[in-house]
Amino acid sequence: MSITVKFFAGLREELNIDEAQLDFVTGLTALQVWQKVTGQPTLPTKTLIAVNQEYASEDITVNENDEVAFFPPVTGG
Amino acid sequence: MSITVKFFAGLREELNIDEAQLDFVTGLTALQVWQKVTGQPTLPTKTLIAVNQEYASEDITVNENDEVAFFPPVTGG
Amino acid sequence: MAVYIKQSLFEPFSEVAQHQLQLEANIGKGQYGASTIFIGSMRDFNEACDVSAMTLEYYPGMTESALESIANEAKEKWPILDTLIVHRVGDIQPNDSIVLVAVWSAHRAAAYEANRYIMEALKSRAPFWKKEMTTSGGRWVEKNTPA
Amino acid sequence: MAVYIKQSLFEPFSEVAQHQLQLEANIGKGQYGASTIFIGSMRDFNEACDVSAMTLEYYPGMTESALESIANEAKEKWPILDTLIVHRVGDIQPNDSIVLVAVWSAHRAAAYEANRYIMEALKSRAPFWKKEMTTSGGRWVEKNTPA
Repeated sequence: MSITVKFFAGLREELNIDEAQLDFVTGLTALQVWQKVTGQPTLPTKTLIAVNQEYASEDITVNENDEVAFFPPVTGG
Repeated sequence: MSITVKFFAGLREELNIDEAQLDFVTGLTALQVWQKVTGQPTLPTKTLIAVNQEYASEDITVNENDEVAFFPPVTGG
Repeated sequence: MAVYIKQSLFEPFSEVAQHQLQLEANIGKGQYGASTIFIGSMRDFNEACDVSAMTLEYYPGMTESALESIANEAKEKWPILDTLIVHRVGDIQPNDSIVLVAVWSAHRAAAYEANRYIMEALKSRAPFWKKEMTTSGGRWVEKNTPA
Repeated sequence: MAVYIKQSLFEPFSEVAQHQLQLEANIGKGQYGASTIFIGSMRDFNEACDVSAMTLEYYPGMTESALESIANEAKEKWPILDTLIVHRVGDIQPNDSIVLVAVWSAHRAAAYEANRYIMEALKSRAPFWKKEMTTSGGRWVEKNTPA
């Protein structure tokens, strides 16, 4: 029972974390996932969050086995 | 000293004229060119006129050696 | 900037690829970041209204200069690097390509907007006339669809 | 409707031609009257700011589903017959194609508008990140140009 946490692009490089596993706790929000994995109290400005590969806000509650991702503004195309 | 008169598409088929030569007369308008060549007093609704391959109105005065064309609305593309 | 009137079937992708090679030879590679291509082709209306083929008439000389004027207008209105316009004339079968408009620019907005501008101007001003061949004979298309 | 992530150089015209053959096999020839193609490629900024190459990162899984959602939205908003989205990832050289969007429809307005919609949505929502390689190292592109 865990949560997979992913980081991409500049955020991945700054934190030097690609992917982490976090023990699941009931009622955990995306922001709390960020805090637990990075040790930082807030998300950098403009950071985007995806839960199970869909955009979400930092106050969303995550479920066990969810995949939570954090990344900077997208720059494709 | 003459004027070349051209007809295209439906107009060419209705009149059964592809191209005609008309003697040049000073002060001739595009409408008068139409009248002399076709024998009809007015242009069919929506007929377009080009003088020397540029769009023009029926009251434009033509010059010797001009090319005057009459055709229906365009339907390319 | 090029304008071609084609009397027979043309292959739009190879026309664009060929023109792009010339463009790269002229201005260098990596100069454009965006290109847009529009291809209009003949639809097959067989079942709906018996149109089996089409003939496209044009005004040699005026048609080419009208298309060149339209391309020049687009170049004045938007920061574009190059344009290619190809238009088919003569006897056309269903699925044949009729018109190709390609625009190259540094950024996408100009490429999209100039391409659409050229197509709308072509539809309203370039001297081409379509005649549809049906089982009961030919009929001239009376006006263009607005979009 | 297809979405492809390409790890190496792709040739946009052959991608479109190949997809179009499949489309014709599926829905019959002569069904579409309009197609639009957008190609975004890497510009060569060498002289201006020393960018010699680029790396494109993506989020495997989410990127594909974001592109599929965008294509579906376009299909709900406009009467289009098919779409193709191809996006390059990994190491990219100047002049390489980065993105290809193709839309097929009966009439031109839908093909133009849906194509632009897909590109704007892709730029704002699809998880891709560009890192430019300069003589002084790599730098992440901070935000996309609006158009």
